[in-house]
Amino acid sequence: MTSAQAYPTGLDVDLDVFSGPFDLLVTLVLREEIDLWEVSVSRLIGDYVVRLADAGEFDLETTSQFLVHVATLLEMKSRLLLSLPGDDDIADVEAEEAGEELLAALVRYTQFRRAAESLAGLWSRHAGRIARQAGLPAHCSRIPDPGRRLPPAALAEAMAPLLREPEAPDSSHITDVAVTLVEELRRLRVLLRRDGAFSFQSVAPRGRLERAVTFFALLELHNRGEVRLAQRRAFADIVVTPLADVEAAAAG
Amino acid sequence: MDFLTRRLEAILFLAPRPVPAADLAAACATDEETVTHAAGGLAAEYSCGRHGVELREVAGGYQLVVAEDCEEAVISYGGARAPEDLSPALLETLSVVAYLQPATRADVARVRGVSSEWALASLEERGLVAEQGRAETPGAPILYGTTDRFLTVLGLRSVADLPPLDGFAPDADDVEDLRARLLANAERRTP
Amino acid sequence: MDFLTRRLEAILFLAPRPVPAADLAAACATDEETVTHAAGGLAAEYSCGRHGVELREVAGGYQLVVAEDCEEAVISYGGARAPEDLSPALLETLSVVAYLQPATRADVARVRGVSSEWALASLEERGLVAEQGRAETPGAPILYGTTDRFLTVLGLRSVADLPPLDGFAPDADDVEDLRARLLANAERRTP
Repeated sequence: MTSAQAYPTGLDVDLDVFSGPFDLLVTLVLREEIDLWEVSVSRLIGDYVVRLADAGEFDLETTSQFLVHVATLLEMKSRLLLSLPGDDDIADVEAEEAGEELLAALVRYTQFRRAAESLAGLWSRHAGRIARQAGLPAHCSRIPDPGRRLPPAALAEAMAPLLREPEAPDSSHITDVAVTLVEELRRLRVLLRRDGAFSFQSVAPRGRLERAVTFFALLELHNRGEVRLAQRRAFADIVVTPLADVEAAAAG
Repeated sequence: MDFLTRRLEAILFLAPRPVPAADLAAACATDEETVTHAAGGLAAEYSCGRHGVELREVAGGYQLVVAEDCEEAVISYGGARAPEDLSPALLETLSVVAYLQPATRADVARVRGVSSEWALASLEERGLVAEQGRAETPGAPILYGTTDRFLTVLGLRSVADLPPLDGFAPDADDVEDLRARLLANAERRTP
Repeated sequence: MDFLTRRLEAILFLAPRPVPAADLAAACATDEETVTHAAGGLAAEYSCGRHGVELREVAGGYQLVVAEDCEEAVISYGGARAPEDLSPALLETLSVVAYLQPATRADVARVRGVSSEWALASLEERGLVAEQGRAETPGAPILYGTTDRFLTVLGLRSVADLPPLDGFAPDADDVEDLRARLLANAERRTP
């Protein structure tokens, strides 16, 4: 197994809190070994775009994987910013109608967080107490009857997973991308030919991951000089114009 | 020290974990009441400051532990290590399991808002939580509960000795603060 | 009981084997003569028939051992203990110790990729692994190996009879190869 296979996104990142393969960063964040607050997602994306430009070639599979991971990080981070636990899709939650429900969840979470602090207090007082650890002297402990003996083969079996070479990190818990970048590029090009200009809101799918793919496809079209992107102010809708139209207007 | 007390002392001296009165009674061929009475005498003998070890009641049993002021010598002899501290994520997960037990993975995730699979596995590896069968709901998810080791390291006699969860409920002011934060966030989300 | 005596008592309470006077002196930051004197007082306290344990001066140092007339109770307690079911984590830890022995706590943790403190303690408590001295490396970490009880529980005559691992035979030369392979795999699994 090559290292490229082990880390399909093939991207090393260098942040204040972490330096190493990007997949590993995602894994560590999911395991809560790295605090997500400390991870600058915008810098991750910036680095990646620079890397893409340097590479001179566009690997769709790698980029799709990267998008999925970044989307996961963003989703987790937005949950954190909201201090909002729950399985609901944030994008679909209307603040008004879900408000009380969210508040209840938040109150409950706060209660358990405080309980955890009190457990930490008990831990610091008692966990260090030292008791005897050694087993009973041999002549005092029970000899198991042969029927309950541990089969020696069980030891070799328990070692087997440690002897196997590890597989690539598991990302099965990350939602599968419903659309691929290639499909999305194709769809947008059809829309551009048919409608000319359109707005991002009018063509973007509902799911946040799919929206991210659409957005990335737009950036890709922009990079290739096929469209112009315009936005009146931050967070406003994005207007997409085919560059052919822009040029025609300039010429006319 | 009478014979029963001496036998209790011998068992507690060698046992690597807290020993319930019932086990002591069985080992000494007597009843629990007699054991509890004798253990009282032992507790007086091994009360604070008299010996290098102390008798404490924890995790549903009796246990001899090194007196606090003697810990340094024991550690410098190299015979003991304190367990590694728990991260906030692990403590949170542990408290959810402790108060809601038996609790499923989903119960923990619902309170914490993040998948707590790794945290649960890590607590299991540390012997603080353990599987306690499966729920009789679709998918038969694993039920988790705390272990005797959990009680031992937190110095609790039983789960009933946990500080009451109600005591940690946010009061009306806290709830208003939370509501205000939530609204502020909601507004920021809408362009 | 003075402070030094109490500290000696604490160390002897914890140590599963005789402790040389020199080690006691080092742990209590004093000299051997002072320790020998204090140990005399401890021996008087723990002389025949007074407690459930007795202080013996044996080859290699001092040791607290169960009083003869209390042994039966300890054996009866030991016979009543829970059966030998091992969780996957314990089984994995036991295998690592068995095939790599002698192994330090750090060895086990590195190979498994998780802190194995509790797993080792739990195996030690079951009498399946035990301290086998100290490594001659900085910090002189404890070396663990399997016990006679381990052999009995598995029905093996000696450690050489452990089932062969895929591509390895449990002899001295292969242990280093095995260790290297396990560490290489572990490193690829975790940072």
